[in-house]
Amino acid sequence: MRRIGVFVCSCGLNIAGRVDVQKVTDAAAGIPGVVHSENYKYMCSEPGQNLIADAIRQKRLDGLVVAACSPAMHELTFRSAAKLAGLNPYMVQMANIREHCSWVHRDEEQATAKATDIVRAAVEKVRRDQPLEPTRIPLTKKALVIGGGIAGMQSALDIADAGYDVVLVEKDATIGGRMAQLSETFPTLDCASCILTPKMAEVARHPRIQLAMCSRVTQVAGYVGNFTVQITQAPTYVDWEKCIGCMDCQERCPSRLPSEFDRGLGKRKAIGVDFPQAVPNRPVIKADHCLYLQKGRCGICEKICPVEAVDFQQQEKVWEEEVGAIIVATGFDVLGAEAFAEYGYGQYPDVIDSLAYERLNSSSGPTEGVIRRPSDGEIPKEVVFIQCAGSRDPDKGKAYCSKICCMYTAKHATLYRHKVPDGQAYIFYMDIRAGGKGYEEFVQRAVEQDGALYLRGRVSRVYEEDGKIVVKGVDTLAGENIEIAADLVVLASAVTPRTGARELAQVLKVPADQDGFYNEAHPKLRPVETVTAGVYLAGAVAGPRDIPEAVANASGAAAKVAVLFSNDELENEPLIAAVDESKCSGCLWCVPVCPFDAIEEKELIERVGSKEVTRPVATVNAGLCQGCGACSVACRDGAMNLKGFTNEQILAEVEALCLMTGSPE
Amino acid sequence: MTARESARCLGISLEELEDWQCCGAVFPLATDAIINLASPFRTLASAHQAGADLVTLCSGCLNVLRRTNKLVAADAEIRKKLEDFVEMKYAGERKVFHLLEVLRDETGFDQLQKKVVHPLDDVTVAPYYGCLLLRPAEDMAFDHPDKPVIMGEFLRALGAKPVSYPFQTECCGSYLSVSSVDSTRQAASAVLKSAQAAGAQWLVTSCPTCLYNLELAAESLDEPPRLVYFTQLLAHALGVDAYLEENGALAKNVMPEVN
Amino acid sequence: MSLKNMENQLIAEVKELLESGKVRGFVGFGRGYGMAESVPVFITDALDAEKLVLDPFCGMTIAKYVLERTPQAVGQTRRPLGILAKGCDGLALARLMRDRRLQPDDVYVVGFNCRGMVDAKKVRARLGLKVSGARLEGDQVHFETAEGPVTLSKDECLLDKCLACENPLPEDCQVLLGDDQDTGPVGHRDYAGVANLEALSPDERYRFWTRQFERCLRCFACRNVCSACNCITCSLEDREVEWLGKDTQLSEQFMFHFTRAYHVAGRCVGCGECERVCPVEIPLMLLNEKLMRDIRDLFGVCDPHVPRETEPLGEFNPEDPEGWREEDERA
Amino acid sequence: MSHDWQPRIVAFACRWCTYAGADLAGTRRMDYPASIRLIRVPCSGRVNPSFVVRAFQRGADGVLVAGCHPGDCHYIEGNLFTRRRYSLVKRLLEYLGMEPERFRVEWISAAEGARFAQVVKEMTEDISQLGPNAKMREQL
Repeated sequence: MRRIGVFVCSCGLNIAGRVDVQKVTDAAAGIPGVVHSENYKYMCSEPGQNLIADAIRQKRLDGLVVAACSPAMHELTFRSAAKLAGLNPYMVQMANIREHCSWVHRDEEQATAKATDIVRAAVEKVRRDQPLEPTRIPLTKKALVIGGGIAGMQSALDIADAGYDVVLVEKDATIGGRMAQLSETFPTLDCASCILTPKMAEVARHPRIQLAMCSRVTQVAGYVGNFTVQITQAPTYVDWEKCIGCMDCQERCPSRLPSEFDRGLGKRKAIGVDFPQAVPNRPVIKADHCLYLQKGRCGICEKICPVEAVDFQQQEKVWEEEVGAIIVATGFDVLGAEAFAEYGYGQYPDVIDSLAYERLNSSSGPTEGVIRRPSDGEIPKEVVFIQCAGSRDPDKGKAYCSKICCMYTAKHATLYRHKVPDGQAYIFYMDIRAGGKGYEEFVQRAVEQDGALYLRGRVSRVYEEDGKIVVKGVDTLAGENIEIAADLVVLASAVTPRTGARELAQVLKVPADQDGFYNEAHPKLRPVETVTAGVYLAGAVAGPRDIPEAVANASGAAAKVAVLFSNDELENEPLIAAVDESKCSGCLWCVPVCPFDAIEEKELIERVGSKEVTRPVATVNAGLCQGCGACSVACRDGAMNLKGFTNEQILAEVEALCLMTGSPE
Repeated sequence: MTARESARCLGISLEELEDWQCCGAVFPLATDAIINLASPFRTLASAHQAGADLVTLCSGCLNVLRRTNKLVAADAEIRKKLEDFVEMKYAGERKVFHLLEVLRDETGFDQLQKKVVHPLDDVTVAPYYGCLLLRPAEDMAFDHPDKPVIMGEFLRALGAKPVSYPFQTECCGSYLSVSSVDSTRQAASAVLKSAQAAGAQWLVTSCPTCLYNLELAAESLDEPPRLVYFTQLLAHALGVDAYLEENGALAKNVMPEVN
Repeated sequence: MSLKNMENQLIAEVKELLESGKVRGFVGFGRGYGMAESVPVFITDALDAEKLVLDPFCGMTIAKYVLERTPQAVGQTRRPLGILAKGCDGLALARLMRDRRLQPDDVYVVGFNCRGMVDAKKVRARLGLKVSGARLEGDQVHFETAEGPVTLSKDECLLDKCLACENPLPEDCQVLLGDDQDTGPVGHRDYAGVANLEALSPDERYRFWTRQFERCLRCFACRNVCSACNCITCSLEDREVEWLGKDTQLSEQFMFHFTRAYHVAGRCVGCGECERVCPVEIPLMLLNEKLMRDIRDLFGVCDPHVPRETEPLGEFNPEDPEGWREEDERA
Repeated sequence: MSHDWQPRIVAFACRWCTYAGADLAGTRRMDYPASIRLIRVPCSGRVNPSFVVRAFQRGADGVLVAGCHPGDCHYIEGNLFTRRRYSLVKRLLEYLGMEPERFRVEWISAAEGARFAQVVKEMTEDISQLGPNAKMREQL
C-alpha cells in the first residue's frame, strides 16, 4: 500500500488568507494511503523543506503531495528536496492551491472546498506515479547567437571565452546593431563607437566566433543540445575572402540611395558599407539600386576592383549548423510613421524620430555631427522633443513604457545645448523615468546646466505654418495651453520588437506576448531563459532595455549556455511516451502524429507456445520524444502511455475532481 | 430637404422618421449615465420599427447614435434597462450611416460625378470634419482619424478642388459655445485661419454645431472662407436647389456666389 | 454477366486455386436456410468448391474472416487465404492492410462488380420466410417465394449500405469475375438519418440515444465484425485502466458507444455490418455516418470511407476550421 | 436553480499556455467563480476524448479543453491535432444529446489571464442556467 505524505503550505497569507489550511490538512489525512499530513507557513523555505525531508525518512514515504503554488514555481524545488531525502523526484506532485485557488476566489468556504479537491486529485495522481530516471542524450557544445548588436556580441564573446564555438548570425552586413547608430550614450556621454568598435573588433578576431553576415535563421529542428539550424545568407555580390577593404568601389559607384542606417537622412552608395567603422569592413551591393544588377549597365566596381572581388552572379547560400544552444538577441525597432499622423511624422521633413536625431548627432552621420534641419539644412534654434510618442498609449500606440526614451531625450537636449549654445530645447513629458545609476543626476544636469525646458503635458497636434513647425501642447503644471513655433521636432518613438521577430519566434517555437516581445521562462526568476529548453534571450528581444541591461542579459544568457555545456551529456526529462508491447497491435497510427518523429517500427520476436513468432510493434526513441502525448490519444488499444501523465493518472484525477459531493436533485 | 431631394435624384429614398426627437447630442462620458442613452435608443428603436437603417446628416448625431448602437448590441444589462424604460425592443440590429457614407458606398462617388449638373468649376473648398465624425476611431470607423479623405473625394466628385490643411480635424469648440463663447470663437477662428492660409474660398462642414460656431467666429475675421453645408453643395451640384426654389420650397438660394 | 454465370466462374476458379495449392483455403458464401441470406463458408478441399454460391443474398462483408489470430511464425511464410470480395469487402481488406494487420500477400482476392445485395430483414418483413431465389434487373429485384414470383424495387429490399454504395468494384484483386462495364455507383450516401437526428433538440436526441443504448447487451458483436476495429486487445476490455465500467448502466453504454464511434472515425468503410449483426438492432451507422459527414464537411475529405495512406485524424491542415464554433447554423 | 449550487467544471489545461494563463490570472489576483478544477496535461494533444466522457460520467457539469493558439504550440503540432479531434468530439457529444454550452474548447495563451477568467465566468454562467448535468452521468 502506498505511504503518501501531504504538505499544505500557508505561503504566509497568500494561501492561508483565503483557504482554511488546517481543514485541508485534516481532509488530506483522511484519504486512504495518506500516512502523513502537515501544514507549514512557508513550505518552500529551508525549514519547510527540512520538514519534508524528515517526514520522508521517518515515515518511509514513497509519495509526496505539496499543496502550495504553481508547479511552474516550485516543482523543481520540492523534487530536488525529495531527491536529497532519498525519494525519487518523480514521486512528487504539486497541488496548485494558490494561483488557481486562494488568489482567485474570494469566498473562503468555496476556496477551501476547491483546495481539498485539488489535493485529493494530486494524491490520486501520486498514488499512480512510478519512479523514473532521466534519460541521457548527447550534447553539441556549440552555440548559435541570433543578432549582432551589443547583446549578441557580448554573449558570443562570453561563450567563446568559456571555450565553446559560436556562430553569430546577423541580418545586416555589419555587426554593431542599434548601438552603432548612436552618437553618445547616457549617462556617461562617452561616445558609442569608441566603446563599441573595440568590442566589434574583438568579435571579428575571436578564433571561436564564426560570423554569418547578411544571414537569417530560416529553420530550427531538434531540441536542447541537438538543434539543427538552417541559415540562409543573402548574396553580398562581393567575395569577402578576396576583398581587402580598400573601398575604391564605394568611391567610384555612381548609384546613391537613402541610407537605412542613417534613417534616410543621408545617402550611401549602392556598393559600400553603412558606416566607416563597420566590422567586417567589407562592402555589400544593394541589389535593387545597382545599375548593373537592375539594368545591366555600369559595372565600374567590377572593373576597378584590384582583387576582382566583385561577383554579380553570387547566389543565396543556405547551410545547416548543429548547435546545442541558441541565444536570441535580435534587438529592437522603433514605431513607424503610421502611428503618428497627428504629429505630422512622415509628412513634414523636420519631424524626425529619435534614431534620426542620433544620426544627426553622430560624427560619422550625414551631417558630421552638426544638428541641421533635414528640410533646409539650417541649424535649428528651437527644438521640441516629444516623449512617450506611441508609448504608454493603449489606444493608438503601445501600452507599455519604452523605458529608455526619458534618458536618451535628456541626452539629446544636453548634446543640443553643447552644439547649439543659443538654442532652446523643449521637452513635452508625462513622467520622467530615470531609475538607473547616475540617471536622475544626468536628467537634473540637463535641466540645471543645459537649460532644457521640461513641459509636463502631451502634444495634441504638430503642423507646419510658414516654414515653422508649430507644436500645440499643454503645460499641466502651469495650467496653460502652449504653442511653440519650433524649427525641429524629435519624437521619442516607442520601442518595438525587431521586424521579423514574430516569425522567428514561431521558427524557434518560443512564445511571444501580444506586442511581439519574447516571453521569459519566468518574468522575475528566469529572465534570460525561455520555456523552450536550450533557447535563451539577451537584450531588447524580451522588452525595452538600455545598454547596461542588454549587456547584463547577454552575460547571463552566456552563463546559462556555459552551464548547459559544462556536462558532457544532457539529462532529458523522463516524462516521455512508452509502449506496452503486449497491447500494441503494430498499426503504427501513432507515427504520423509525433511532431518529433520519435516513434519507429520494431520487429518483436516472442514465444507463443512452442513457436517463436514475430509481429511489428511501435517503439519510442527516448532522445527525441518531448512528451507531448499526442501519440497516446492516437493509440486506440491503449498501448501507448505517457510517463508522469498516464491514462490511469488522468482518469484518477478526473474521478477525484468529480467526486460527487452532492448528486443532482 | 435639400438632402432628401438630392438623394431622390440619385435614386435613394430617404424617409423622415416620424415623431423623431433630439439624438441626445452627446454620448455620455460616464459609463453608468444610462438615462442619457434613452433618446438615442428611442431613435434607433423607432427606426427599427419602421424597418429601415438610419441615415443622418450631422456628425454629432452619427457619433451618439453609432456608439449607442454598438453599446446596446454589446451590453445586455444596459439594453435591458433601456428597453424597460423606453418600452421598445431593440438589440442593435440596425446600422447607422452618415449621408456621406451612403453616397460613397451605395451610389459611389463616380456615379455621383456623372449626375452632376452644375459642377462647382474647381472652387477651392476646405473640407472640415471636426472631431465627432472621426473619433473615437474604433467606434466610429468612419475614416482615418487623422488623415480623412471622404470629403475630399466628395468635393472632387462635385467638381470642386479640395484643399487639405492641418486644422481640418481640429475641434470647433462644439457646445462650449453655450458656456464660454470666446473659447469656441478662439477654436473656430483657428480653424478658419488655417483654412484661409491654405487658400480655401469655401469651407464645407457636415455638422450644424460646427457651422454655428464657425459662423460665430467668421464675424470677427476679415473675409474668411464662405461657410456652406455639404448638402447645399450636393443640391446645387445636382441642380436640385433650383427646382426647389421654383416651387417655393427653398426660402432663398443659400449658395454663395463664387468670388 | 449475371450472378449465376459468375458463380460458375467462381467455382472453377476456386477449384483450380485449391488444387494447385496456391491458397490454403477460400472464404466465400454457401447456401443459406431459405431466409434470403447466404452464409459465409470456409473451403479447404477442392471438392467442396461446389458448395460456393453467388446470389443476391451474399450481403455480409466477410473480409475480416481472413484476419489471422496468431502472429506469423518466424521464418515460415503462410500461403494466402482466398476470399470472394464485393466492393465493401475490398474496402474492408484495404482497411485491414492500412492498419498493418494484413499484408497484401496474405490474401488472394477474387473480386466482382457487385450491383447491390438483398437485405434479409427487409425481405423477411415483406415476403415472410420462404424465399428461394432472387434476380436483380435494372432497379428491380425479382423473388421466387413459396407463393410464386414477387418483384420489389431495389429501394425496398436492398441493404442500406448498397443503397449508399459508390465503390461496387474491389480494387487490386487478383481475379475479377465477369466483365461488367457498368461499374458506376449503385447508390449515394445522403446522410438523411443524420440530418433528421440533428434537427431534434439536445434533450430529444438524448432520449433517442438513451432508448437505443438501454438495449445494448455489451456483447461486442459490433466490434468483432468491424474491419476498422482490428486491435489485438480492445482498450475497452482493459482491466487495468478501467476505460469502461463492467456494469451495463446507461452512462457506461454512452461511454462504450462514444468511444467505439470515435475509434472508427475516419476509418469506418461504411459496410454496415455493425448495424446488421447487432442483436438488439441499435442504429450504429447513424453514429458512423455522423462522423463521416463531419469529416467530409470539416476537413474536405470527399469520401471518408475509402482507406488511404493517411488518416483524417492522423494529419492536419494549417487552415483547419474550429468545428466547435457555432458558425454553421444547423437545423 | 438554488443559489448555493455551483456547477463543477473540469478543465484539461496545457501546461505551457493555458495552465500558465491561469497562473497569470492568479498573480493578477483576478476573481472568477470557484467552479473550475484544472488538470495539468503536457499538451492539449494529450487529452483523450474518453477523459472528457469520463468527466461527464463521474459528475462534471461542464468540461473545458484548453491549449495554446495554433502556431504557438510548444510541441509545434499538438494543438493542430487537437483542433481536428475536438471538432469531431464536440459535434459527436452534441449529437448524442449533450447541451453545447457544457463542453468548450478554447485557445488561451500564457499571456491571456483575463481570457481564462472570462471563459470560466462564461461557462459558469451558461451552465448555471442549464443546471446540474444528468446526461451520461453515473447513477450511484
